Parts: sequence; structure tokens; C-alpha cells
Amino acid sequence: MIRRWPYVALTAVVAVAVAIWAIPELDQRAFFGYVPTNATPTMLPSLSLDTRVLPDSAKVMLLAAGVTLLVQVYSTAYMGKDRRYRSYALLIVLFLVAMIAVVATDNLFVLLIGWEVMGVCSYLLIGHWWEQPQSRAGAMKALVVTRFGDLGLLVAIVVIGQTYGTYSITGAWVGAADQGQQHGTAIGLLVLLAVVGKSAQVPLQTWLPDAMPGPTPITALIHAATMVAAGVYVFARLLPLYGNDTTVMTALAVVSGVTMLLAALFALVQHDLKRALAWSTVSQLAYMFAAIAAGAADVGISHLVSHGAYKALLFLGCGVVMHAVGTSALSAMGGLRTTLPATFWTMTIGFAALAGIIPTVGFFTKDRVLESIHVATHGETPLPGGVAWALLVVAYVTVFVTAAYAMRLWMLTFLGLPSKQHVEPPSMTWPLVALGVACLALSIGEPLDLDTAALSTLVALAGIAFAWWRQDADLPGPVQRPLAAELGLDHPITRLIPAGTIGVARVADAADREGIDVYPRGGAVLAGLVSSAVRALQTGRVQVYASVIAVGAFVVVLVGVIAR
Amino acid sequence: MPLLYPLLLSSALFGIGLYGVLARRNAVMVLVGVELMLNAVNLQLVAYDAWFAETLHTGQVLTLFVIALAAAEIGLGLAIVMAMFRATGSIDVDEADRA
Amino acid sequence: MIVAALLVLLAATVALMAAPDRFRGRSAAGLGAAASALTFVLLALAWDGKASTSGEVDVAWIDVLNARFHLGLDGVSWPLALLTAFLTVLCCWWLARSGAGPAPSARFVALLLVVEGSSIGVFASLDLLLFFVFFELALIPMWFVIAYWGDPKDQAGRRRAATRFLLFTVTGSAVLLVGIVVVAIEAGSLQIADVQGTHSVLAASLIAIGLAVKVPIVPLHTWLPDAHGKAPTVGSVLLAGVFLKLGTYGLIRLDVQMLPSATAEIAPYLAAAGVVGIIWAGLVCLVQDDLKRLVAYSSIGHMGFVVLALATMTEAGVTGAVFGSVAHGLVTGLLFFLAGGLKDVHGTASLTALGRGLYERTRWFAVALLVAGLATMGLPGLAGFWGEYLSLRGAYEEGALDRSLAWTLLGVATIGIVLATAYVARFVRMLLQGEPTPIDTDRDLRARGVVVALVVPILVLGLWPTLLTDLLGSGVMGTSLLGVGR
Amino acid sequence: MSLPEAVFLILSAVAVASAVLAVGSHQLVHAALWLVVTLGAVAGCFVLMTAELLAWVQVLVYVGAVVVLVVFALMLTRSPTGSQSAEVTRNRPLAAVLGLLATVGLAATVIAGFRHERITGRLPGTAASIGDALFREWVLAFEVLSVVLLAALVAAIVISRSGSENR
Repeated sequence: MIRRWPYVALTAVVAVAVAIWAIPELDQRAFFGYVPTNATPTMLPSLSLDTRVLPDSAKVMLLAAGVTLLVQVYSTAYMGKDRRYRSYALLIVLFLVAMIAVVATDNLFVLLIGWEVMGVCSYLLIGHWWEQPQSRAGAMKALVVTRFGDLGLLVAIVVIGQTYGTYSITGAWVGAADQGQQHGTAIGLLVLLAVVGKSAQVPLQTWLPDAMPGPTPITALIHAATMVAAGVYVFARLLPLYGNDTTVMTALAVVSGVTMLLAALFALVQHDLKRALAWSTVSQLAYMFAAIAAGAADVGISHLVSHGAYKALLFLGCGVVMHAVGTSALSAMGGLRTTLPATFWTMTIGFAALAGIIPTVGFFTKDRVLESIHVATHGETPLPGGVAWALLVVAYVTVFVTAAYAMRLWMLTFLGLPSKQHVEPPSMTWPLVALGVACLALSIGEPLDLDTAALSTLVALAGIAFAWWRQDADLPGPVQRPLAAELGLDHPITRLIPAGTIGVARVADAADREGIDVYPRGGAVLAGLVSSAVRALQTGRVQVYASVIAVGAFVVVLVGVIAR
Repeated sequence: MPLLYPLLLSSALFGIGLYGVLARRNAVMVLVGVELMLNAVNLQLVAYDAWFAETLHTGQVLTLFVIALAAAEIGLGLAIVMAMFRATGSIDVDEADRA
Repeated sequence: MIVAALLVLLAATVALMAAPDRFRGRSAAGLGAAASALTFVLLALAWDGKASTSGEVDVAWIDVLNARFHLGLDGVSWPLALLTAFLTVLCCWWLARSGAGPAPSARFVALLLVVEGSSIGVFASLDLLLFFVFFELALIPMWFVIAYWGDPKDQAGRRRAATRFLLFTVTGSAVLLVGIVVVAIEAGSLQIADVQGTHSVLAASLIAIGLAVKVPIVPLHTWLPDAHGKAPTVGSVLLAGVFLKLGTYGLIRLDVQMLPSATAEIAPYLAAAGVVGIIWAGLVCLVQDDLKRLVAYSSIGHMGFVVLALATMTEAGVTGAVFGSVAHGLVTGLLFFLAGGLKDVHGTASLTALGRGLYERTRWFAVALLVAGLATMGLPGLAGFWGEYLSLRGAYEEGALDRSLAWTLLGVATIGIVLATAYVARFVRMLLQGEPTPIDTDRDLRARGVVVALVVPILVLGLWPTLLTDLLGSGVMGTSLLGVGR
Repeated sequence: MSLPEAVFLILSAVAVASAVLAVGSHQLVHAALWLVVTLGAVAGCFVLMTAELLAWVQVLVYVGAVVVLVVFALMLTRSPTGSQSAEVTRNRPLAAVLGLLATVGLAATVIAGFRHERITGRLPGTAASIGDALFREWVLAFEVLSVVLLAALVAAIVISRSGSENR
């Protein structure tokens, strides 16, 4: 039996340290007038342990630490009997440390290191059950797709370093404030590429649902608090370098608008609870980006925190359900209301938060996102007014769809007739309870805009009513089928690009074996030809040699005469 | 007497000797060719000596040396031919490499 | 100090060669390790700061040619020389401890020491002719290493690979020699510091082509996979870790620093060739079945980054080239230890023949391969990253290239990073993961110390890059580096 | 054209003709005898070029010694004296071309160089004058040459003998 408490204790120590560090920063005012301590711009990279924790950073840190701790506790039951529990638990700790590094650091390279280490940790954790083919495939896909996005961040750091002559984030902020945002479009689009990859937005969205074969607590960790959230956070963090750029903001708005609606629709038609929740994450992340695009980064971060809480709750609850039922297929569920009571009640809170039902935190933060988009339609932000209007409409439609799929999932999982008895291990339920309480408690003190609240609640209720009306029926075929196939968007990434690359690679390999060797082989053939020509003279007959000498002598004389 | 006469004769003998050296299979005949070429050289030397008429008689003395050397050479050459014949039973130069 | 370091190696070599019966197996490897460790210490002590040329020795050598026995180390060469000694220590350690593959013999160790000594000589040479002599001296022992101690199952193949290696590199060296002669005639001196600044495009191109074989730059690379495929484990390590560095070091020292104005004219071609190499190698890696060949191709990709970096001729670029060279020596050295170790144990390095699930079957191999794979794909926080980063940074700064070309190359080179990720993920998936298929020959890694000794510097350099970049400091492109101490 | 010139031309014609026969003859012994004729004619030419002593040496050494040696060699090696034994090599056309080229080339050269020169015969090469030059000015070369001759003599003996011992 593997001893599990040291890992929980380790996580707890890290979490407590983070809490002690972050909580005092929550009240800090946003910061102005900072003078970089290292004034000489450096050409060469250097890492520094400088940190810069702003209130939003502190929130994200606390969220990450809290969720990780809960996941770790939860895992003692969920993964306790796994033979590779040790590597699993240690990777979770590493994951947390990397996330904290991304959130807290002031150094772009530390940010990048944390960012990539998270990518690798998620790769290893998604592939934890590497005996399963889909697990291996999902892990590889997650790694390659996010690494592709990460190139954006890498090149963005190159550009930032060259533009502002520093690798300090605050240094770059100050530079941008003093000199204006230089190369804002380039930096912004590059960072956008990175976060699109990391936060699974269109067109790089497909790795996230495919990461589902990983252990469910890991899914909770990745989806709620760390990996995908890092994308949102970093985009907001670097916003001062490109926040005034219309192109970047428009691109972000388009990406987020397309993603939120598509992902919500995909979630609506899933037959698998976990995959549906994965699409819901993608959709909710798009909300955060929409807020940032509307110029309200703090709103985006608020929604990030609230989403972190309720999505962690939902995934962990999903884990309990899977633990009990043995599968994540919705068809195998139903009637779990009575057999898994704690899970039922907490997940009900979670689904309510997802759907945006008062008084959960999801309601408030989502409303603030909607409100901020509405504000952006006045045309006072870099986002063009028309785009903002379109985004607002899409966001409301998504509220409808979100409420519908949340309701549908809740019904299919918990309503109906119970099939058999299940157990809920306490170390799995109390993290759920903690998160459920958090989903309600975090809403204390949230501001409320009555117009938006009324409209969004109306839309959400309509969605719920729609779901109630449809029950477990699929949508009409012409709508259901392409959505269930996720519009074939995965096709290029899973099929075309790998197949094409492998095809090109085979050609390259063949060319490398056979083609490039033309010049050495040609050289060899040429040498052989010359040698066989010369060998013809080596008859072994002395008079032939003498003749050759005579010919040579003549040639020499001849050349001498002609040259003279 | 024009100097050209001996010189032209020498040229002709040299060409003929060269042909003999290159074309004959019999080792002794090759040596005959060599002798002809040496004689061509001798002729030239003597002709120049007579034309230049200097007291050292360089040309004629050198000719004398050449003749002596030719004698030595033919002695050695024929000795080699004998040895080759003993070894291979033939004095055909094309087959000398079989020894 | 440098001379003392070389003499230590010479003495050990002579001892091993003279009395091969006295030093059998581990004692030979032990002597080799001790000599290399002493060399390492001596070289480390030779450093007197980046402001001067360390441990300079300058005595008359061949007066007629005006060639001098002129050695010295600076910020570019010192880390590479240390790397050479370090890797040789590990090679000897591996020979003593790995317990698989051919038993170490005195002659084999002696050849390794010759390779080490002559490579250090190349790095330390400040005279063109001396450089060339050491450059060639390193070649022959490597031929023996591959031809006589290579793949025990394929005698004809290893001979062919060795000869191929020899022919390619000797041809390259011939071109290099012509380049050196051209420089020497134009500048009237063989001292690198005196020659500096000569403008001779012909010489710069000849030197670049000659060294391109060694680096190797696509399309002159086809000897490398064959040689690695057949070389013994430690031979591969030295080939990748040290030999390729002779090429990149030569490009930095003889082209970028010595003939800057001329090199600027050929830099676009060099940079383009480097980037083509990155992509080409990445693609070929995706479909390789033989792990050793895969690692060999990945080396070509890394060298592509180094070439791109130095071709920009910016400060960041040249620093990146040095960093990339050192990091590649550590990372690829580690990979070759592991791939070669697997081949020694199982007799094959074919991914399909090795089977799946190494995580379960031989855990140390698996974890070490994972770490090495992450490093080779340029994960930030590990040494391999900084070379790539600085290379991209150099390309962004344009340097000797014009903007459209430089930025195009930058974009294409980044694709190489994705390809690297893909092939690492592929071999992890094929080899480490998957339903375990135990085979009879399964046996876990023995020489774990070697792996740890490589992972530690990879991690340290990854987290503390200034350790190395500070050696170069500003002025890596200027005359200060070579002009000092004279 | 003076008498000596006429005689010289006749001798030249004889020399060339017999030389052609010597290298071209199908019978080895005939070839050797034609060689004698050539060498004799050359000796006559020597006389006409005032080199009396050389003429005698030529007759003594070449005609006397060398040719005798050749004939002896032919006999000792039991060379078939029939016509087929004197066959030429496959190299013959090339050899002919080269021989012709040599002749033409040399002739062209000497014509270009010495077209208008004449031999006056001011200093005849009598035994006295040659001996004088030889032992006054060329004595060192002469002595060295005698050593060479001795060496050749010894070598010839060794080569012939060692071959017989091996059998």
C-alpha cells in the first residue's frame, strides 16, 4: 500500500504557503509608477525570481492552490489504489508549482517555463493510463497542439525582449506605458496564438475533449484551475502590451464568439458526461476571453475564478459518478439522485452555476461578462462597436444553450429511477462539499446589474425549459448529426495534418536515404569511371607504358612549343 | 657539308629505333631498337662537335662515353634477357610479367 | 595548463597503448576516466576570466610556414573544451559500469582519449594550421572506434559506415584546408587573431563548406545517421557531443569571428541551409524506426538551430550558437547513452523490435529517455531551450540577414520545434507507453550515475543560463574576444 | 655537291634502309645483321664528319662486340629463328605513328634550328686530339665511367649466374 498522506501534506504545504503569500495581496490597488530595478536593458536572457502579484493574480493563485489541494485529497480515494500513485501525486504538485510560477512571476522566461512545464505535466497526466490507446493518443495530441500554440508565446517573448529590451513583465508594462504599445499587433496576435492553443479555443480546440481519457481528478485540475486558465490569465497579464490594438481585440472577440457558441452546442449533443463537461469548459473559457476582448480583463479573471470553482466541482462530481457507475456514458446513468445524495446536491449547485442561476457565483460573474460586452458596444474600447454587438448576441445565445445543456446533463445524470446502490467515499465527497460551498460563498458581495440579470435569467430559464421539453431526446437529425460529429473540425488536426506530415516525412526519409546521396554516390561512380579508364592503360605490357611515356613527352613538347 | 645531313639522318634513325622499341615483342629486338636510338644520339653529338669545333671535343668525348655505356647496357640487358628466358622459357616482353 | 591537460591525456594514451594487457576492462576505463577527470580539472583551473585569453601558450612551431604552437581558451572555447573532457569522463564511466555491449579494452579507451585530446586541441588552437592538424587528428581514431568497436552484429555495415564517415569528413577537411590556405595567403599569417578581419569571400565559403560536412548541414549530413547507427554507445556520444561541435565551433571561430565581413555575404545561405536542416531532420525523425538514427537526425535539427544562430552574426545569435552547442552535447549525449544502452542490452535499437511499455519493463531507461526527450524538444527550463531561443532571437534581430529572409526563417524554424515535439511524443508513445511486451533481454539501466551526471547540468543550465552566457558577455562578436592577451 | 657530301648521302640512305630492315625483319638473325649494316654506315658517317677515332670505336665496340653479343643471346636463348617468332605487338600502329612523329618532330626542329649551318671540319677528331681532351679535361668522367662499366660487368655476371643457380 502506497502511503498517500505525504503527498497530500506536501500539496497542503504548498497551498498554505501560496495562501499566506497571496491573501495580503488581494487588497492591493492596481499598481502605477513602477520603476524597474534592473534598468540596463539586457540582450541576453536571464531568469529572475522577481514576482509581481496583483489582486487578480492572487485570486488565481488561491484558486489554483485550493483546487489542487482538493484534487489531491480527492485523489487519495480516486487514485489511491493505482500502482503509479506516486508519480501521479508528484506531478500534481509540480503542476501547481508551475501554475504558481506562471501566475506570480515577473519574468517572461519563468512564465514560459511554467507554461511549458504545465503542458508537459498535463501530457504526462493525461497519459497516466498509458496502457490505453486513446489515453496515449489524447496525451500526444494535447502536447503537440499546445506546443504549436506555445510557439506564439515563444516568438512573442522574442519580440517583447527586442522591443522593450527587458524580459521583466513590469519592465515591459512601463515601457509600453512610456513609449506607447509598440509592435502591439504582432505581440498580441502571437500571444493570442499561444492562449488559443493552451485554452483550447477555435481552431485549436480539439485537444481538450480528447484529453478526457486521463484520470478525472486531473481533468478537473486542468480544466478548472491550472492549464487552460493559464491561457486566460497570461493574455490578461500581458494585455498592457497590446490592449489598445483593434486588430488583436477583434481577433480575440471573433475567436471567443465562435468558440463559446460552437463548444456549447457540442456540449448540448454529447452522450458522454465528461466530454460534455469538457466542451462546456471550452465554451466558458471563451466567455472569459470575450470579457477581455471587451476591455474588462478583471471581469474575465473573476469569471475564471468562479468557473474554476464550479467546474472543479462538476468534474470531481463526475468522477464520483464514474467511480460509482464505472463509465462516463450518460446512457448508463440516471437515478443517481438517491444513491449519491451528496454528489447530487453539490453537483446541482455546480450545474446551476454553469447555467447561471442566481444565487450561485456563476450567475454573477457571467452577468458581469455580459455587461462588459454591452459596455463595449458603446464603442469606447478598442473593440469595434459592430463586433461588440455581434459578440453580445452570441453571448446571449450561448447563455441559452449553456442553460439547456446544463439542465440536460443534470436530468440525465440524476433524475429517473435508481438502478442500484452506490457508495460515496468521504475523501471524495468533502472536497465536493467544500467546492459547493465556495460556489455559493464567492458570490457574496458581487455587484448586480438588474437589467442584465433579468435578461440573462430569462434566457437561461428559456434554455432550461427547452431542455425539460426535449428531455433526453436528441435534436433533429440535420442539427444533431453535424454537431455530434463536432462539425468535422477535429478532422484536420487528427487526420489531415498528421497524415500529411507523415506522408511528407516518408518522402523526406526516402529522399534522405536515396536522393541526397546522389552526390557522394555520383562521386563514387565518377571515380570508378575515371579509374576504369586509367586502368585500361595498365595492361602490364611494358611497351604500352613506354608508348604512353612517348605520347606524354610529345604532348609536353607540343604544349611547350604552342605556349611559346 | 651541311649540318642538316647528319641531323636528319639522326632523326630518321631515332624514329626507327623508337618504333623498334615499342613494336617488337622479342626482348632482343627491343634492345636493337635501343641501340638504334643511341646511335641517333651519337650522330647528333658528333655532328655538333664537328660544327662547333671546340678544343675540348665535348661532343666526341661524350659519344665515346655513350658508346661505352651502350656496351654496358647491352651487356646488362642481354644478361637480363637470359635470366628472363631461364625463368619463363620465353623472351617475349609481353609475357615477362608471368615470371 | 592546457598543455598539461593534453600531456595528461597523451601519457594515459601511451600507457594504455603500450601495455594493453595490464589494463583490462574496468581498469582501462578507470584510467581513462581518471585522466579525463584530471584534464577537466586542469582545464577548469586554466580559466582566468572572460577579459583575457586563458592559459595562452605561444611557441615557435614550423618557422618556414610561420605556424606557431599557439593555444588559448576564451569564452567560446572554454565551455566546449570542458564539455569534451566531461563527456569523456562519462564515457569511461559508462564503459566501466554499463555491463552491456562489448567489454572495454585498453586500445578502445586510448582511442577515446585521443579523440578527446585532439578535440580539446581544436578548441584551444589559436593558429590555423594547428587547428587543422588537431581537427584531422580527431578523425582517424573515430574511424577505428566505429569500424572495430561498432555494431557487433553487422561487421560489414559498421565498416561501411566508418569509411563513409571518414570519406565525407576528409573531403570536408580538404576543402577546409584550401580555405585556410587562402586566408593565410591573403592575410600573410596563420594566427587567428592576426588574420581577423580579412575580407575573402572565397575563403569564408570554403571554410564554411568544409565545416558544413562536420556540423553537418543539410545536404551534407548523410554520413551522420549511418555512423551513429553503427557506432558503439560511447562512440556515438563523442561523435554527437564533441565531433559536431568541432564543426560549429569552427564556423563561429573561423568564419563568424575571423572573417566577419566575408561571412556576412554567405550568411543568408548558411542560415537557409540551417533552417532547411531543422525541418528536414524533424520530418525524417517522424518516421525513423531505429532509435539511434532518430537521435542522429534530431542532432541534425539542433545543429540547424546552431547554424541559424551563428549565421545571424548577432550577439544573441553567436551566444545562442555556443549555448546550443554545449546544450546539444549534454542532451544528445544523454540520448545516445540511453539509445546505445538499449541497443547494447537488446542488440537492436529498432523501436518496433524493442517493444512497448518501457515504463513498466525498465523504468530507469524509460524515465531517463523521457527527460532526455523533453530536453531535446527544447522544453524551457532545460538546457536545450536556450540555444533555440537565442537562435530565434538572433533571427528576429536580422543581423547579417535581411528582414524578409530572417523572419521567414524564424517562422519556419519554429515549425521545427513542433516537429521535435511530435517525434519525441511519437517515440515516447511507441516505446515507453503502451501495453508492456516484456522480452527476454529486458534489463534496466546500470550506469545510472552517468544519467544523473548529465541530467544535473542540463537542469542547471536550463534554469541558470547566465552561467554560460555570462562567459561570453557583450563583445562576443567584436575583436575583444580574440584580440585580448596579445 | 662535293664528294664527301655525296658519299654521306649514300651512307645515310644505306643506314636508314638497313635500320628499317633491322627493326622490321621477320627473322631475328637477319635483323641483327641488318643492324650491323646500319652501325657500319653510321661509322662511315663519323669518318666523313672528321671523327676518325670514333668511327673505329664504333666499328670495334658496336659492330664487333655488341652485335656479337646480340647474336649470342639469340642463340643462347634458343629463340626460334623462324619468322613467326619476331612478331610485333598489338602496339604496332601506335608505335609506327610515334616513330614517324619522332622523326618528323626532330627533323622539323633541326631544320628550324640549323638550316644554314655547315660543318667545316676545322678540328678533326684524331686519336691524338681526342686522347688529349679525354685525359686532360674529361679524366674524372672517364674514370667514373670505367667504374660503371666494371659494375655493369659484375652485374651482368651475377644476373646470368644467379639465374642458373636457382635452377
